[in-house]
Amino acid sequence: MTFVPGAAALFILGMVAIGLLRALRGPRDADRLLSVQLLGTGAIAALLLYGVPSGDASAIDVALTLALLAAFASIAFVKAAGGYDDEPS
Amino acid sequence: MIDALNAGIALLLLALGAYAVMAKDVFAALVGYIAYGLLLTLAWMQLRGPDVALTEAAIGGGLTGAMLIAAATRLRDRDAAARAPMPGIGARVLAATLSAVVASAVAWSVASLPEPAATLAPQTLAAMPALEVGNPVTAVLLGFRALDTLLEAIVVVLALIGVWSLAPDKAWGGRLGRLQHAQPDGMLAYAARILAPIGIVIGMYIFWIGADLPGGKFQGATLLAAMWLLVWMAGLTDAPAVDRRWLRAMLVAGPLAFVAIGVFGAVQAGAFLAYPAGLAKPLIIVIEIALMPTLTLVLALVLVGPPLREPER
Amino acid sequence: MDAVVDFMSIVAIVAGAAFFAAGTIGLLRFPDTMTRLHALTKADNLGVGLVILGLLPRAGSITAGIKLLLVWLLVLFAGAIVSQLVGRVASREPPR
Amino acid sequence: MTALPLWFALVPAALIGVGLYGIVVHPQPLRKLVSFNVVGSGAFLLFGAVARRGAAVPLNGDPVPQALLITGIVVAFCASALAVMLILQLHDRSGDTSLEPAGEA
Repeated sequence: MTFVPGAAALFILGMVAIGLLRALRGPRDADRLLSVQLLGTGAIAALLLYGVPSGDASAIDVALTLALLAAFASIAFVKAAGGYDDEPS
Repeated sequence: MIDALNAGIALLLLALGAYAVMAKDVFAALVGYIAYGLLLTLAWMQLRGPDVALTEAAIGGGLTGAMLIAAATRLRDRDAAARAPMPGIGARVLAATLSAVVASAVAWSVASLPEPAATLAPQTLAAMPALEVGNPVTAVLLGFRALDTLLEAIVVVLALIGVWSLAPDKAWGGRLGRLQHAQPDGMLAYAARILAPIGIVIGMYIFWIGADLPGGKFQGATLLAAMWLLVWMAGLTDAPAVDRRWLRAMLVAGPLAFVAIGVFGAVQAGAFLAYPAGLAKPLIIVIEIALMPTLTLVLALVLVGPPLREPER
Repeated sequence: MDAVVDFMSIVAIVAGAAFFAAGTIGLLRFPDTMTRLHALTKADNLGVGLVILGLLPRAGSITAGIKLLLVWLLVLFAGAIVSQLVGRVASREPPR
Repeated sequence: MTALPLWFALVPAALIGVGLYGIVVHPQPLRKLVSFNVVGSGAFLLFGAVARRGAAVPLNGDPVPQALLITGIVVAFCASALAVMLILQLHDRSGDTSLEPAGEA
């Protein structure tokens, strides 16, 4: 019963890896950032699909850490790009 | 399937590493490097190092990416060095050849590692009952190689002192970093208000389980530091002034407590950092708790930077 | 009963993987940043959500199940924040 | 069980080579820093592969290199942060981050 999750992990990882082509092409910084965001969620999914069925409890803790910091790079980007200062409120 | 996953992760790592080095655009290269950091976390899980994977997830997946992106966005367009020409084709071929030679030498030395593999795992396991911790990595960090951990705690404080030493003279004594503009009811403040409490709980949890399961002070401190940085970036709090006494006390408290326990061991058990019988676990917990604030502060403040504002009167 | 749960779990995981495929295709094929953002959030919300739903019966303990749900909530929240913030930056520049 | 995962032994060697090339050819310090980190993580991965190789029942890897890796990653991060701050200071004071002596850049 670990075949389907394992295959799904492989499939998702392959998919988000293809999504990284967007990082190659851009054209904007924001587009590049989106592909990494997708890779981050894909990594979380793959990690869980691989770790949970095999009973590896630490996989969930690693996924928790990744999920908690998933928005971090994007927030730093928005702050640094000055997209936040003149936000209409 | 494990082989396919291993091969996929490894080849993707190589592709992303190469992209991070070769990409034309600086920002694209950094994005490649962040993706590379995320993949490293998966690689550590595949190599069965969950403690290392947690560290990489917290540092490589969060702090490093934020640091590099913030730096690149500040340098962008104004940085003449980015437009400086690469060395000529001859020099590049020479560099590539040299790098290939080094890589081959490394690969060759890996291929000729002794069989059976040298390992300290049985010795670690044999000695773990005396330390009363269930996580072998924690046992190594605070038991057999505690000296490394002590020196590391001192080195990271030195790195922070190095960052602070870049302060302009007139800003010495002022608050660290730049003032963060933000709206108290904006999006970012909302994110920080929701995420920070959850993150602090998760950080403490990862710290606490470290004695018996993968986790520990480094991973926990990184998460706490990330949460403080989030609150700081959102403008909900400001960085402390560099000359605050509590700040300096907390920075040296961890290493000092560590050294004190080491000296205590020298007196009681005959060697620096030796734990007297029966006291191992309490002393390890004291060290972990003492190091936690130091590590959190250092990891957060090296990203905030040196004091850049004049002291308030 | 177990067979039913197993079947549902597999269906959810496969559906989750399909949303990742959709997210990737959207990210590559959509014409501008805003629409790409739209594609991305589907993979974030539903892809991870369905995968976690499929994994819940295999979690082994209540604590692990709660942590899995927390992972999903965090991913949801991060996705929402990122799309707001990145969308704001993208909307200030002329589309390319 | 203790067989060295081949992929995680050869790829790190290649990463070290690629990163080394980047350190040599990039004129921009920030790029050099990223390349340097690629070399570093290649070395870390190699170390991790060796740790995996030293697995002994019931452990999945040799805990000694794994513990050293954790301290290594934290120290590498702090060193990188210091380097980034130096680069930013160079930029703030001289207007760019060129490493060429003034007048030749």
